[in-house]
Amino acid sequence: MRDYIVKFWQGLFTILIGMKVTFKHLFVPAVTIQYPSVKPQLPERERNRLYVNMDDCIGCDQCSRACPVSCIEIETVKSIPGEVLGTTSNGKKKALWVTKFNIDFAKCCYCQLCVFPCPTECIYMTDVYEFSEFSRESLVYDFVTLLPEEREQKKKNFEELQAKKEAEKIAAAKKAAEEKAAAQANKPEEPKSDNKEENKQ
Amino acid sequence: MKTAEEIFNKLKEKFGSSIIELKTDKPLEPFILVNRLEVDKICLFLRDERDLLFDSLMNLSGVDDANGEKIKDETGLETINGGTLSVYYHLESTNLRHKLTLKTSTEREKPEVVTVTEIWKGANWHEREAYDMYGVVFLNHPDLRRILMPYDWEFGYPLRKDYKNPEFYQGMKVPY
Amino acid sequence: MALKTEEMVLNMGPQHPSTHGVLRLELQLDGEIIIDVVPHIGYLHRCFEKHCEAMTYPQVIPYTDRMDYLASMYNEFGYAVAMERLLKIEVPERVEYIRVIMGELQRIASHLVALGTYGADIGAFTPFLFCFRDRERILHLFEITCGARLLYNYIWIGGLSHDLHPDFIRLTKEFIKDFRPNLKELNDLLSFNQIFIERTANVGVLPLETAINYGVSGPNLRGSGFKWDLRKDDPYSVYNKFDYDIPIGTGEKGKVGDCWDRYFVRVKEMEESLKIVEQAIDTIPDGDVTSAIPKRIKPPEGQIYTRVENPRGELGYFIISDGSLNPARVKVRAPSFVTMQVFSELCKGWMVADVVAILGSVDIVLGEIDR
Amino acid sequence: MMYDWLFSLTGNEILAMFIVSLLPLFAFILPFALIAVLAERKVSAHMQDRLGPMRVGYHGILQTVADIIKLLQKEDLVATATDKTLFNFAPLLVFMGSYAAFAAIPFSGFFIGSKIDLGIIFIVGVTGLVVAGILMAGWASNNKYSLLGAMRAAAQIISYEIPTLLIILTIVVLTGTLSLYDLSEIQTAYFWNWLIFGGPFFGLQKLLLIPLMILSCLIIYTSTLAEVNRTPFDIPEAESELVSGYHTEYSGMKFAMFFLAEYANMFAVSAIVAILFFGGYQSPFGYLGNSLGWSWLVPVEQFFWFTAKGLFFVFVQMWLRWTLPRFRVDQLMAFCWKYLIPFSFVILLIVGLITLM
Repeated sequence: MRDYIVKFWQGLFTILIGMKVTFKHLFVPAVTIQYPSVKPQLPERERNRLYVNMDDCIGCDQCSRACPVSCIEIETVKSIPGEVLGTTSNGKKKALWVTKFNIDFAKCCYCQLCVFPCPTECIYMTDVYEFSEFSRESLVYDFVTLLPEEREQKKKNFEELQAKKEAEKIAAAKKAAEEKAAAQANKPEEPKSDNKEENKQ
Repeated sequence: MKTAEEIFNKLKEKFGSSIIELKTDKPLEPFILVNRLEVDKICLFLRDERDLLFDSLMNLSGVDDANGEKIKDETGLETINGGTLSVYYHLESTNLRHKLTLKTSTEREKPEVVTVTEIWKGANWHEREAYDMYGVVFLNHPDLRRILMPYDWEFGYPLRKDYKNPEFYQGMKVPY
Repeated sequence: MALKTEEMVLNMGPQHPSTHGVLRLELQLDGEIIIDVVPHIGYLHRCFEKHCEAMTYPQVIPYTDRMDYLASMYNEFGYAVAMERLLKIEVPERVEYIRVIMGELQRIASHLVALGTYGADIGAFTPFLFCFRDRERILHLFEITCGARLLYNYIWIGGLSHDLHPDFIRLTKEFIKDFRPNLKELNDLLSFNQIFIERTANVGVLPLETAINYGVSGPNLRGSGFKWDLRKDDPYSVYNKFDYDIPIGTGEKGKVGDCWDRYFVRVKEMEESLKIVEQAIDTIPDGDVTSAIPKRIKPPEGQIYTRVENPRGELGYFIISDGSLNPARVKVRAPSFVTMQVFSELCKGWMVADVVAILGSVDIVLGEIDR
Repeated sequence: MMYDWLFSLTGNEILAMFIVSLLPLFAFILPFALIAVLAERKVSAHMQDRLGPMRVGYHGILQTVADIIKLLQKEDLVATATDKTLFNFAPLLVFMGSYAAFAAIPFSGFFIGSKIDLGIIFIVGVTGLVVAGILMAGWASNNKYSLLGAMRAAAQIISYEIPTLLIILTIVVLTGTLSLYDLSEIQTAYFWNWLIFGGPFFGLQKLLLIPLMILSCLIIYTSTLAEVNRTPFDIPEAESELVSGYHTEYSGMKFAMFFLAEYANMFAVSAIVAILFFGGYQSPFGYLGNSLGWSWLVPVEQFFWFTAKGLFFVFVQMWLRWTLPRFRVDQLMAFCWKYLIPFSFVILLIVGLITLM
């Protein structure tokens, strides 16, 4: 019988305490913000969308190797000796044309593993988080600064260079073969000519 | 508080042949190689022995040692046959505060290990997961079904090194 | 002739407001009383272990975050401790202190989620929002330090990705000062409320022997009255430098090991974690956090099993390396996976409303169960 | 009163009766529902340190209008396996049950539906219809969760009607009348004549009655709370277990009907508590109209006081909803049969003795 009354009284008492707490909170100012009109102020180390500063990118492929979900695709083309590609901000001379640099933000897991290995710190994370799209394909960002024709142009240049090099190599090889052949051909003549000289003396 | 050697010697004179050897060459923890069909008797002894009292099974994990000979077929996918699948038991005694690692290995084609669910009921789902992922059949296990993969997944055992993803699973393309 | 009652099978299906994720419970009901519970898991299986075999060692860390997504800082902590023992790396003192601070803050945040959703399951919606308001402060602390709110990739093998933010210390002190009265308020509102006690005391009692036999760990084991905490019983990192005690279930409101005990152990644990964070904040040494991070991680051939005290229990990492850049096998012993086995034994004989209460008190996360 | 005035105005019986029966609906319940839905969301928001609806209209004023428009244009889903007739009729029955109660509630001296002298028993009887409606809804939607919810709702409402009736009996024993109008008239002139402070009696009798009346007010408030399925007794639509009980399958206008019925019931219940214990439409400190001599002002003041008390009790219901967790079904029954009913029997006995004194 005793705990029957104690339970009733305790129930009533704890309910009133609970109500006191919620009533007190009627006058506490709200902690929520009205999102679209009031944007949250994000800290500067925020990790949202990646940005690649293509001027500094030397196409070294470190970031795509470090990415756990392999969402960065890079293709580079060697530059022709004559061309000048400019230097990165910290003075490193660039040698590769980057013809393809895609980051697929549908796959990216925003883990920042690609930012640390970059030698020229050209890839870093901005605090832009509102970039939703209607189709997955449009989430694949292309960062290359060359126009499509220029990319083809670079590839063609490089192929020509390759072709020229092959041609030269073949030519050099042919020449070397001819000389060898020629060398054997005139080797038999030389001994004759030596005899004549000896005879003349 | 007993070290692995003492426990090994204790087991050796109790079970003799079924305790194969104590491996301490690989770094960190030594483990005891045990015959796969005697596991439950050994574990029951380990649990009930007065000065061992291994009363909780921390972890039971299947491992594909991938030590069979690899055959590369034309598309570059390799299938391993021969070699062993092994099951590691990490035991622990909560009141004597010591730990032990057991290992049993079975051949790859017909992997069979005796279940320890009667000794530690916690092993039930761990064994089902080892079966689901590696195909190690645990003899007289209460209900040996797949646990993480869909119940009707008949394209082999995913965590094996030579596992190939099926093209379609019930009409759905698997690799997207 | 006994009245023939037909059992009703009720599916508390994968999409259900109170199953804490995608878990399907098949309940055999006799009226409202439960005869048997068959949990079906696997809906959130993302082949974590298969991924690990294709990743290099540092790349596994973002994957460990996604296992127990409510306490991902502690998953990384466990993986880092395991790898450092395998590679025998000595980590600078400052890194250990920061890891302890971050781990304990993550424990508070994870317990706040557990307690908040537990209140919402039982029906009290306001404590849920109070808990999430306080948790927001912790997430802000994490955000200013490493940039992310939930999945951090902050603790690396051998160090940290960033050092502490300049005003991290000040904000943490403010948080601790504000959080204590809030904790007391939560107690008034929920813990000692007679209806809450009525719903949770003596419900779903977990006896100690079955708990140990099943390998249950963490707050659920401590709720059954067993003083077992890996931070003290299997020490790692610098936990031995702080003094804190381990709260256990005392059967204050009902039998030892009932839902209320498990709930109240988590509330007291939050107070202990506050103490640890306070002590760690005051005595944090200086130093460089990225000095001990190895450039290329190629561990010697071997295997290691390490366990840490995750907010949900004993999180174990069993790593086998075959000397190459990628781990040969990473097996994770998830505390919720083990707790889920005990669940069907806990629920027998109780009512449908109690299944929700017991599931809330056991505090499982499906990301960890399905891996 | 109002019926006679309208009859004298229009001269046609049916028209007057028609207007009188529709007036509470359009003049009071719909506006009240508009305000109550918004108030519930605002009160719960501020209790939880957030702002609640802020976008529709200034500070979310038009939120309920937006809700109604949404519900109107929502597709009215009817699952194939449901029992069509019951499924469609259930929300009507539930709303009928709670709306009929307003016929006998005296909003003010002048503004009363019908001054039947069995007022309170009529209300309790009519709210019994709600149980039938809920059972119909639960059974017709052919879904395990709603069936469970409906079973629980039926058991809960029926068993909580007993303490309500017992407390009403004590009031009737005390005041001798069943009609709500006379009950309000008895508690006139200043608040210490209200029944909660012992009613219009004198000396020792009043002093003895005060604690009993406070306790019985508590009991009737909790039991009517349970009849309306409000927390801590909202088990039939317990979100965390039964998804949302008997109105899981409903959508669109039918769901709005359930919603409206719930709020109408909420006000009806708090009106009953206000009338029984807090002097219905009597003002606590005299009427401005009398002192100023404008006799037409008195009914308006009475209407104001009546709605003020009703709204206060509705606020307390909302306040309870966002503070307390939910009972379990068997605890709910135990609470009713082991606590409320014995207490109300004891009170009935003691009050009976006091009135004999």
